[in-house]
Amino acid sequence: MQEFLDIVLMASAFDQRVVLVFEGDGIYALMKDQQAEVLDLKDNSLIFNALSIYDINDISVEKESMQARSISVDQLLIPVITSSRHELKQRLQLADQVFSL
Amino acid sequence: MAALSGIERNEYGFLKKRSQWSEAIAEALALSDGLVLTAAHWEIICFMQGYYDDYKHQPNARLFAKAIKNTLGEEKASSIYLYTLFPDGPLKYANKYAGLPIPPSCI
Amino acid sequence: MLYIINKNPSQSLALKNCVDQAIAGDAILLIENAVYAAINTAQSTLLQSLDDQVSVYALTPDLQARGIGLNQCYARIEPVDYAGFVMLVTEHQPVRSCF
Amino acid sequence: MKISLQINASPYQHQAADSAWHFIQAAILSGHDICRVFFYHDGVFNALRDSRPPGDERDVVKRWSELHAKHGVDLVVCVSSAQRRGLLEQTVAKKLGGYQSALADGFRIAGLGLLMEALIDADRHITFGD
Repeated sequence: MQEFLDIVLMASAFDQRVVLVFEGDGIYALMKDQQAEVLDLKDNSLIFNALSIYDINDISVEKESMQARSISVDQLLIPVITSSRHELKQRLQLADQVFSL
Repeated sequence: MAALSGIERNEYGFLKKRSQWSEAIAEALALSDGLVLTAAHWEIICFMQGYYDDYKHQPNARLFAKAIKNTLGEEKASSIYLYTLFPDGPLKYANKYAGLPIPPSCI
Repeated sequence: MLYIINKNPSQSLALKNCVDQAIAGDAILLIENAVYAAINTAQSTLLQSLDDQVSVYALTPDLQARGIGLNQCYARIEPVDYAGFVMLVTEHQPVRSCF
Repeated sequence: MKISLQINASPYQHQAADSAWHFIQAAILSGHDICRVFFYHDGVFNALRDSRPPGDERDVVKRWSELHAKHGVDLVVCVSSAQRRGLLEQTVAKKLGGYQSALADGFRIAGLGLLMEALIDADRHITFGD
């Protein structure tokens, strides 16, 4: 996750327009109140709060995945846009490069 | 240097434990590198500590510049400005005096 | 979009997610352990729910290496070799590797 | 067409390095330009100079070195991924005269900037591994 986010941040540092999409179990990465330190891990979730200072504000979650997991946006760390699978697909289609994790 | 005695440091001279950090330690670390810390240095050092506390993340040089630009302003993010303050590497030495780990890209 | 899938559906939901998302004109390429999904079995209904306008390819060397004959595969599976893989990459934009 | 690749998995454990290598052979044969292979995550283990697989098996590391020697493909190992995994053991690296010594012939160590450069420059970027 940390190394994946490094790619996301670097893309912004190279002035690329970044669109972040969370779908499927990926949504769990955005859950609030993660306490990684109980496993002696660094809390990588906090870096999501830094996205805005790197001008990464286009962050979407997939509506169907949210519903299937009974997660609402107020349980997430950061403000996100909720979009349907179909809308997100259309946006990804326009990307020059797509990275998945 | 008396101030630094009893302070655990790694092979790069960085503090091993942030809990041992203090402003006096930062000044002593800088002095041993031949640097006297001014308000301008402190602005960057404090930015570094705040960034780390908020995000538990260490930026690389490019991200560091972008983060400074978007928080402290464009002129503070210029290489000329930052290298005037920390001639041997702004990212590395701002982290060092902040008592933070050495950023992976600075080894 | 070209989806590259490298995991068996029992290891990862990647193929299922692609099947849900893919639209006419998209292509799915099964490589590595994902070629097991090409086998036509009574249990594997995943590819049956896929839009007819989406092409599904499987990498022949990965099928062969696992002892899977084309006669065991779904009729809609189109075999490609590495040259075909390269061709698919050049013909589709964007390309997405899903895990 | 300019194609760059990214390899995210270690050799022998995952098929990624094999798939990528076969893909590259076919791409070069078809006249495409493989402008860079970027080794990220556990993919950095593809560059281990001291890797010695049994003689009757493919030698993944050597294959990369030969690809560089024959076609000049730029093989870039991510510095932070490598450091995290001990590929650039400090004291050894210093003693032998720099990081380069830990890497097999043809590989070079660099930052994520080179991945970004490839992403921007290449027509297609293909990821292998997890």
